[in-house]
Amino acid sequence: MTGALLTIITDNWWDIRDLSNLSGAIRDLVSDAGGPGWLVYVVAGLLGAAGIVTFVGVTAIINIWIERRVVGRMQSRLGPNRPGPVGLLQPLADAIKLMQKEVLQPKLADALVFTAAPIAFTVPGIAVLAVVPWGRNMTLASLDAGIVFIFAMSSLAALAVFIGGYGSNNKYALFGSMRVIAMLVTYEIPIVMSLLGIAMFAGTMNLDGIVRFQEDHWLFLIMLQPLAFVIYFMSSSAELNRTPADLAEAESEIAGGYHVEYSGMKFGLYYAAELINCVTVSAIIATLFLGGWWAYKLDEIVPGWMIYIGKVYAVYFLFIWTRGTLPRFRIDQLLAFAWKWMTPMALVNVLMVAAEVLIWEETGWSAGVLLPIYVVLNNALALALIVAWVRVFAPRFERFPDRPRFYSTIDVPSLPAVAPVQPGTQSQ
Amino acid sequence: MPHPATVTLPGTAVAERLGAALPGAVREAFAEHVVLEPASLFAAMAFMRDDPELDAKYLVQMCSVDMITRIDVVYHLASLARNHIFEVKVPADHERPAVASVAPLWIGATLQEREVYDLMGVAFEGHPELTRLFLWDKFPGHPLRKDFMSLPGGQKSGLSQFPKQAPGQTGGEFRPRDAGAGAP
Amino acid sequence: MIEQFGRAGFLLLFAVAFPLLPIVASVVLGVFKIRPRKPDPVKESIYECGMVPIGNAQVRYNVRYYVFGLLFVIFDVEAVFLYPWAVTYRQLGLYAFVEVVLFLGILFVGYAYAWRKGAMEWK
Amino acid sequence: MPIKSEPVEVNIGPQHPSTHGVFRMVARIDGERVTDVKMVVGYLHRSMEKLAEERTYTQNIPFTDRMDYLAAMTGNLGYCLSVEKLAGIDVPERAQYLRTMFSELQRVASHCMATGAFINDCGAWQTPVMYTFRDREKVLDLFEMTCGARITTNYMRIGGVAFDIPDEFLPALDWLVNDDLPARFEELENLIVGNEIILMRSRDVGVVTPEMAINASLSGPMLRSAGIAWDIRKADPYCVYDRMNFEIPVGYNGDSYDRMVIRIEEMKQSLRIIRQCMAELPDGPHKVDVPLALRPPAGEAYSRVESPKGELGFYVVSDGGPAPYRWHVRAPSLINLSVLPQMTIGQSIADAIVTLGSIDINVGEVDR
Repeated sequence: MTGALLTIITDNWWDIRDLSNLSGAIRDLVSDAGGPGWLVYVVAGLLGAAGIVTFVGVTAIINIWIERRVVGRMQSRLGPNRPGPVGLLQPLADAIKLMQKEVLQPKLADALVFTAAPIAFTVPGIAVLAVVPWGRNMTLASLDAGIVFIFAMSSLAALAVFIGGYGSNNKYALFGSMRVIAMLVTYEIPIVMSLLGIAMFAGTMNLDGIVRFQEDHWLFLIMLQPLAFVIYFMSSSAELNRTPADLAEAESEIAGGYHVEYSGMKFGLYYAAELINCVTVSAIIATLFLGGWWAYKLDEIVPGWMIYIGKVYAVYFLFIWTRGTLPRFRIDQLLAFAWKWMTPMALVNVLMVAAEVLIWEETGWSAGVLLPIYVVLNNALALALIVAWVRVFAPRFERFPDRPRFYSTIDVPSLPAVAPVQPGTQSQ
Repeated sequence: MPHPATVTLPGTAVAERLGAALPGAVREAFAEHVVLEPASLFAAMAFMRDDPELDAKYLVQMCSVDMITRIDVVYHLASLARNHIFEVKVPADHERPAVASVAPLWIGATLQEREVYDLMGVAFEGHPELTRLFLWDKFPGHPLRKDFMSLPGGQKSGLSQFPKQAPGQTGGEFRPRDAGAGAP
Repeated sequence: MIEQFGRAGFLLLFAVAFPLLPIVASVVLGVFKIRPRKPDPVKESIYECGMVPIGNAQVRYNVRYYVFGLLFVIFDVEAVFLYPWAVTYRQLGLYAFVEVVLFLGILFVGYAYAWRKGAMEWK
Repeated sequence: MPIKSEPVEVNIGPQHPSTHGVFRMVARIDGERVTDVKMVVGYLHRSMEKLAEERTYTQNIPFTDRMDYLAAMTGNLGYCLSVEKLAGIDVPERAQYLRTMFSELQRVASHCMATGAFINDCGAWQTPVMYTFRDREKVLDLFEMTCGARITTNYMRIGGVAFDIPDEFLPALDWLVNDDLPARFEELENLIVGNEIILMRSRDVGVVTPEMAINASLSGPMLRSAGIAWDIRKADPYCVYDRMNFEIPVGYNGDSYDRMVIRIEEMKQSLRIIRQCMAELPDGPHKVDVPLALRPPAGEAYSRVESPKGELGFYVVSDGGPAPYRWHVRAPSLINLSVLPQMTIGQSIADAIVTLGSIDINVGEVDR
């Protein structure tokens, strides 16, 4: 049995086009050897799961290096470069350091919750990857409720952050976890609404089906749904606690927020899980908006899973880029942004798509004619809505000129004779 | 010179203006500064702040000087609009220094008065929150006073009043760290 | 269908094992005294910028977003209704479109009311 | 509808990423709103005013480095000016120009630091800080070239400056002032000045009215942001500022954003001054001989300079001895802090941090 397994792996190692061939061969081996049906199922499932977890582990390690190097380059500095060639061993050094560190746990913290939170934070990010197609026939669990599964899983991470922060019994962590919940209840809505249009176009919530739709119609859904992409990207960066919206950890305000009390490997898990969650969201975006493993004719030459991972990292680069560039919102501004822009825009997007799909179905015109029109229409609409919002609803910064006035001599305006006296404001 | 520098008002001029409005507020007037009566400090300061000619809306700084027999609280007042500056001094008793607080007149005086209280021990009556600014709340003495090194109790620095320190172990003189072995 | 969920379950097992592994490894290192464990009261106290914390952190916190919570429930339930509709929309046709326009219209009135009432401000 | 709940009292500082040193702010917070603020300072108190009473006038110069350690040159200069005023010492022309030049370079360095740290307090993940630090390092390189130290320069002396500039200094300065820094400032402005998030975060945050600014003795960018064109370099010129051609940037509504933009504009004006100094730099001695144990006549003097933080004043009382009888520093950072409660109460905790960042305190100077 083991010998046969080895033979299969050695015989098929070159078959990188489609890793499911390998898995299928092993499955065949088990069923040929007279294994019962459940064993075949378990073996296949475990193989797939092991493959995904390996990817996640490698990603978590590589991303530490990537993120630090890329942001370092953006900040005109080097980033880690001492351990190993160009600092490649930095993640390893980090891991060893974190493992060796003394684990500090505040006495007043709730021990069970305190330990469970980083684990619970890591799980959803990995579990979501079960439904994404890694290549043709390379989906671990091709769920018909795939999108709903993604929502269900990804909001769990916020709850883990909340219990960890609240269980730390620390005030900064309290602020952080309260902010997380506020952001969760606000950003869940644009996230859920923005993907409705995709489900409508594809007619399914199955992620395989969505990729197949993009393949069949020869376009990426980002062209058809630019508004949804913008909304989803922004909301998920809020859900991920990445920089324009990293209010939950906000190290300049609340000194690290929910993970302020964590140290050692528990902190390491938070750190790794943040990167894993980021890759997971990138994977979802790559699947839903960028065609997954399909890339016009390219997927006939290059293995689909390679294209897919390339797209995932392209989206991940966008996340790093925003992180390296933008300052942070204030919580009320962020929430107002979600309620007053993203939610109505997502609703408008749903109605727009509903009308478009209705026309498509009722007239029976071919997709080849309609879809290019829709692409142009939707892009124009997205642009118009963004510009209109900026013009109408955005705070009017033009109230005051940006540039200061210049004086070449001193000039003090004559102030009222009695200046305001405010005694005792310090000890109210 | 294209820009006229700040005019330093002579103390006599200030005293003249002040004395006309508040007789008895000025104790002495010098060329550099004017010395006020402590009793009428607040009224004099309020007058100088709101007077259109002196126009001392800006409290440049305040500090205190230990003059052995008394403690002088020094105020530098300025008018930004007229670009002049002048100096006002108020003597306070050396043992129990206390003058009126000007914090109700200038917000900027709140922290500076706390500093003066902390380091020189001048109690400002009417200050909203007169606590130590820099030093520990139970620190003995006020270090900027010239007699700080000869606090009551015979100790040189007053540090012996800290807990956990035996009397005689602290002193003003410098000792090498391992004085036991080689030093005489 | 349940077969597919079962496969997701396999990944869930791995996903739980993945974070447990380093935690266990860290504990093992602690057992072998590679990782130090020298507790003292200061280390076990709560970080509050180096000062002794004032009061307890598990207080009745003033959540400013309880109105958001209500809105969230409304909108999320709405989204749950919309997803099955979205998937079968192609089969249902014009009727479903009119239905959903009515549905969203009612919802939008409530949304506009909430906006007008200032429910979307973090006060 | 007011909501009642337990307020949380939380220490912000001394070990906090954005208190710029060991400054502590005890805030009572209701939800996210700050309802009361108490400032606690003194963690860095080194009792310099007492120490100075037992050292000679020359020995006191290094203390002024350690006060505002981000702007050591202006600290040196302010102290030396006060002693010169007390002792009636005339400083040679070349030294005057060098002093002006170096205090403007120091202003660039300090404002770089202030701007970067401010953006960091707004939540940018280190990028603007790295950009401004890179520029600051170039200025510090020039300091190192001249006096061997980067931060605590100890460069000014009573009666002049410690060293004359080396030969390679002026070309390096020329490159920095004419080629490099203007381009860098433009880059910085493109990055932050028009950024909507920065505008949202800092507009109308931490507002000081002109009345409050004068009443609270604010100075420097704090005062100028409130719309008051007041600058010691113009109002009470020292060194050769009266010959320089420059302008005072003044804000409109006294908020954090105005303070940040004013700092950037001041850096550009500083470059203007440095260019003029370079063009007019005369030859001659760089200092006059002053006895090491200087004994100024008994008396007192108050002199002030415009440090990057504001009006830095030195009040020196002499009893005719070799050491100052009393030495008081008007620390702009401390006095600028006195409006912090008025500025932050009622804001959210995030705004309070931005406000504190925009004041640009230096704890070394607050505590002295």
